[in-house]
Amino acid sequence: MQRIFNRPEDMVNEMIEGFVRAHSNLVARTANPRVLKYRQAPVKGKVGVVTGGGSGHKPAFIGYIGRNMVDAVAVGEIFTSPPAQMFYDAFRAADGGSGVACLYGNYAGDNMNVKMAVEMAAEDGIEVKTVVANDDVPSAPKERRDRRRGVAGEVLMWKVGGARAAMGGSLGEVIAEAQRAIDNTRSIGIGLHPCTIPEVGHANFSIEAGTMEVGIGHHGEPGIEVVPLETAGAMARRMTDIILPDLPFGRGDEAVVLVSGLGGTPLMEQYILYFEVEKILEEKGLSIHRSYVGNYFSSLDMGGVTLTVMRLDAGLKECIDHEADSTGLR
Amino acid sequence: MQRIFNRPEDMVNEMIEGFVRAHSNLVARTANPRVLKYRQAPVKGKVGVVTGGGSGHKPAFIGYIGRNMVDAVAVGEIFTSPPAQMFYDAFRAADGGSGVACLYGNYAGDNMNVKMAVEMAAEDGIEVKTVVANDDVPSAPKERRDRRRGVAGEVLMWKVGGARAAMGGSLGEVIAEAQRAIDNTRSIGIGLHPCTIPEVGHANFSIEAGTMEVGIGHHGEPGIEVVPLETAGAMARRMTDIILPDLPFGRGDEAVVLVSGLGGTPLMEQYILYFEVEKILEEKGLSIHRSYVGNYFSSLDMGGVTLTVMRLDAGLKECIDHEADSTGLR
Amino acid sequence: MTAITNEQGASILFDLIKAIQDHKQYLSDIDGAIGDGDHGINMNKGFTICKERLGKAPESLAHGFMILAGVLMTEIGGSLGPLYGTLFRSMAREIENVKDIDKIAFGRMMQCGKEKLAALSEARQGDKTIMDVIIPAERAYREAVEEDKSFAQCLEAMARAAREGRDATRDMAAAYGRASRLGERSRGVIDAGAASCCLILETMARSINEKLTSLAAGSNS
Amino acid sequence: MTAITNEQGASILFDLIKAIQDHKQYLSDIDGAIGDGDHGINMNKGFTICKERLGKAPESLAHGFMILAGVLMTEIGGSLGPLYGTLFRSMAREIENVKDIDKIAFGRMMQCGKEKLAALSEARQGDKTIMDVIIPAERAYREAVEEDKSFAQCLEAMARAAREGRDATRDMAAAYGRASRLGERSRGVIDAGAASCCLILETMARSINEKLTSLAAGSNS
Ligand SMILES: Nc1ncnc2c1ncn2[C@@H]1O[C@H](COP(=O)(O)OP(=O)(O)O)[C@@H](O)[C@H]1O
Ligand SMILES: Nc1ncnc2c1ncn2[C@@H]1O[C@H](COP(=O)(O)OP(=O)(O)O)[C@@H](O)[C@H]1O
Ligand SMILES: [Mg+2]
Ligand SMILES: [Mg+2]
Ligand SMILES: [Mg+2]
Ligand SMILES: [Mg+2]
Repeated sequence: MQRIFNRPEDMVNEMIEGFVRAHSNLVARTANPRVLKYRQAPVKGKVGVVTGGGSGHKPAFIGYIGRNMVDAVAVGEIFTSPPAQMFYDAFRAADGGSGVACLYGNYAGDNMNVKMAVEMAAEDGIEVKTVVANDDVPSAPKERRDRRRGVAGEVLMWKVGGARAAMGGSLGEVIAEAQRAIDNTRSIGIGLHPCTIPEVGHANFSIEAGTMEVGIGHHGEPGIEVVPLETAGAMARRMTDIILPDLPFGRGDEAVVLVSGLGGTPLMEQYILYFEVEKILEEKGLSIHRSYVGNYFSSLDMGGVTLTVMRLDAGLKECIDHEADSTGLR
Repeated sequence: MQRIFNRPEDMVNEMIEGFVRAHSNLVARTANPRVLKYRQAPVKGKVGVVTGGGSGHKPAFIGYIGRNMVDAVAVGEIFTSPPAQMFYDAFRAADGGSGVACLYGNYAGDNMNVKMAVEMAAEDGIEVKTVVANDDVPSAPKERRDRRRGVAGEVLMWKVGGARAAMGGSLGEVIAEAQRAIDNTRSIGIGLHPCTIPEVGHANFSIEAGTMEVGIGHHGEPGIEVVPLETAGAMARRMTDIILPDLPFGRGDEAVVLVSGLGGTPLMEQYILYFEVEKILEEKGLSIHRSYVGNYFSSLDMGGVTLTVMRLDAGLKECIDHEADSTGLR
Repeated sequence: MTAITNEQGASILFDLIKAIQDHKQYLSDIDGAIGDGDHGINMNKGFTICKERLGKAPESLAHGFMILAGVLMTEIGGSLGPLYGTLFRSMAREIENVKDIDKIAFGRMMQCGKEKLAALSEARQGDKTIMDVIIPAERAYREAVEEDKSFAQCLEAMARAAREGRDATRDMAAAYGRASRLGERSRGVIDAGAASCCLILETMARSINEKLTSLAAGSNS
Repeated sequence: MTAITNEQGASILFDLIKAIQDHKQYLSDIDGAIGDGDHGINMNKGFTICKERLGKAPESLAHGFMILAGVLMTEIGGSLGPLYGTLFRSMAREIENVKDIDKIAFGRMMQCGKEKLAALSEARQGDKTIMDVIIPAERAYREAVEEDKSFAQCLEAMARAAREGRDATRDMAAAYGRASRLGERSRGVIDAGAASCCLILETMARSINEKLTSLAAGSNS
């Protein structure tokens, strides 16, 4: 394992140390060493925006802490949901008296821990409402959308929720906006080579050279198909063919596009894929309002990409265009 | 090769296509398809800031095009200097009548092509002055600093030069500031696994598992030593031991720190290394004014990191703190 | 003997901790086959922290379970933390004010744990999770009580059902947790959570039975 | 015959292009040993674009060299583009207004090319670059002219010196280009640029000699 760390079990804590020190202008510690917050949080009167999840997805989740973005984040072990106590502490760090919107991804552990944390917060009189991202199309059929995972679409959900909260939206409004964000967002991943959890020391799944895994999850959850490795153009076609009909996106829709590398795939190749995606979206009559290309939501050192497309309406557009500042996204 | 592209020989052009389309709010094409410019360039009366080099280093070089940053970039083939004609076209795209500062890295090809381009521009009455970055300590002994390569320190040089130009500095002032930037900057890389040029199809050097290559270059140029893989703490110690005495940096110095991933190393690990570096710099009595952690200057899919430290004075600090906007750096 | 005191039960914690520590690699390996290979790491971490937290010894089984639950719920995360946290917390709550843990008290404890778990997890029998161990084990114990078996026999019935439940997960397709993403491909391997749950129940049964035996020997002599 | 016309020299370009295309893999392979393995790719790209640009045929050797230089300098980049671009451009300039290329004109062309290259490159003999071929080859040619050898013999002397220069790079440590980073480790392999330069000079010599022979045959008949 050609990696940089001291002891595998210290990686998350040391990453947090490095992050807080490098970005002390933007983020701050809280009493819980596994909960980080925006320096200015809690903002009195503003709805607090919270997320959290397992580590290994940098810049997600802490990289989205910032102005008009996420107020507090619960940081779990690598690929492991943070315990309820951490979510609860994040709620407290973010609560400015107007309630907290917890915008997180649909994973069993996160669901249970958030549920327990919400109950704990309720006992303290902190109102927490949740949106559970489920943008990953291949992870379940459309009829079982409730079982789909949350992937890179979460970044757009945070951007939207953070903006609505910053504009003074009520808890109900922030939740509704973030829910509409994710309801209008579809994603898919393609895996090119597996990732290795340093504490495990070897990849716990494999992708044979010359093949690619379509629909792979952010922790290496198996996709829907393993097919021979394709050109960028064919990959883009395959990805859009799966996600566009699912919403469905149609002629005239305004869209936000996010291509995210999974950690081991160079930015150059992400732009090449983006080019192919844009050509297809244009051909389908979508107009692209804004694009993001880069490692926005990664999976340790996994090779591959995710493609996320969001359909805009006036409210979502206002939120996406709202100025923001975090290390991961402006 | 588990990579995303169509034909290897089209990668650079398609990356440019993707980049220009994704960031049309910031960058624009020029008549030369291999030269991109800031949308607003040339700005009348402002010194134009130009750079260029081989591809494969994303976000370098085009990712640093932007407001108060680089005005135009010549984009070469992967790991291959752009021809003189491209540098010349970039000079023309950037020239607002006050001359052009060409801030680039010390590689034989770039040196020759820039030299020829500067002569071509002179024939047209465009004054071009150059600063050649040579921040990579391991690439030559101190007495032969003129032979050292330019690496991630170039990013700070562009930031400084771009800021000084934006503040209305004359060509002489911009050049002097950028030169001082690089004169006060030292870098070193450590390679963990090799990169593969898609057109070649296999890595043309190797780093044995369990070892690391100290002082590796941005194209896989051999380092000064291959040693057993170390902990993050020992790596940071080794890197700082080489670069700090070289300037030398000393107690009381204010510094900018840049940790850059080489493309295949996750951000999480870069923060872990940053933490170790910061501890050492503190122990040596340096105070850290600003830090950057991320894939700022990469080498295709190479595993590893570079560490760059810059010593600030009042002028450099003013430039580093000057507001800027590019896809790679704010 | 027909009961142990809550205080005597305290040492069960150390048996549980040792069992988990000894099976760390095994639990990770089976998780690796269809999950992400960290189940042993996660379990070991929680139980090892708990050991530090317990110090010399907890006051009672209830107290020990509460400390374990606290560690799992506040420091472990994942699915495991809330699931086992809830299990041990609800069991602790149920026997908190019980002095002697006899077969009835133990049965109430098991039932309460199982119910709280079911309320949290959504997974049902057949979904290839820890529910496939806890549900049949609790049922077997309850039936043994109804058949008026001895405490020791009830515990043995529980352990046997736990093992059967664990082994039955081999032929199931996972519907929850990471392994569920493999769908049909998840068949053929036992579930990691089922294995750890079985290990816990077996260890509890053995530990109590040992105590019952030595207490009996003590009172005989 | 003692000269070819500039027009007759035009076809040399196609011989050069074919030689490079045929040796693409070979040049990349030797670059791969101590450089980055793309020398054949780079050369092939430049010469192949040139072929398209030339169309049916250039007007003359000078014209052909100018087109080749233009492609190398505007489209190839790297070290190679400016180096070979400068070489061919300066050679073209030198014979631009010459009608017959005899051994004196060819010698002036070679000398001019070598000098312009030396002005650009900084590398000197012994640095394991194309200079290790061009310098001795040009010298050998010049000396052969001074010894009043025939054009054909001068060209053969040049080609021989080019090969010797190329082979001599095997024992050198690279001081320029990517291979220089290997320092002592770069010994033992010939330099890729030296190999391509030798190939170019050899091909030029052979191509002119063939023309001289067939012109002689033509005038004899
Ligand atoms: N919703 C659930 N209900 C019951 N058990 C579950 C559920 N989700 C997961 N599990 C159990 O958790 C085990 C995996 O635990 P572990 O590997 O520690 O966590 P993770 O899946 O986060 O890596 C599975 O084998 C399964 O038995
Ligand atoms: N400064 C220089 N002067 C002369 N020749 C050089 C110089 N730098 C490099 N070369 C030649 O260029 C060759 C490498 O060319 P090539 O592989 O095409 O470019 P790159 O090194 O950019 O990959 C070397 O083998 C060497 O002969
Ligand atoms: Mg896990
Ligand atoms: Mg090259
Ligand atoms: Mg697991
Ligand atoms: Mg080369």
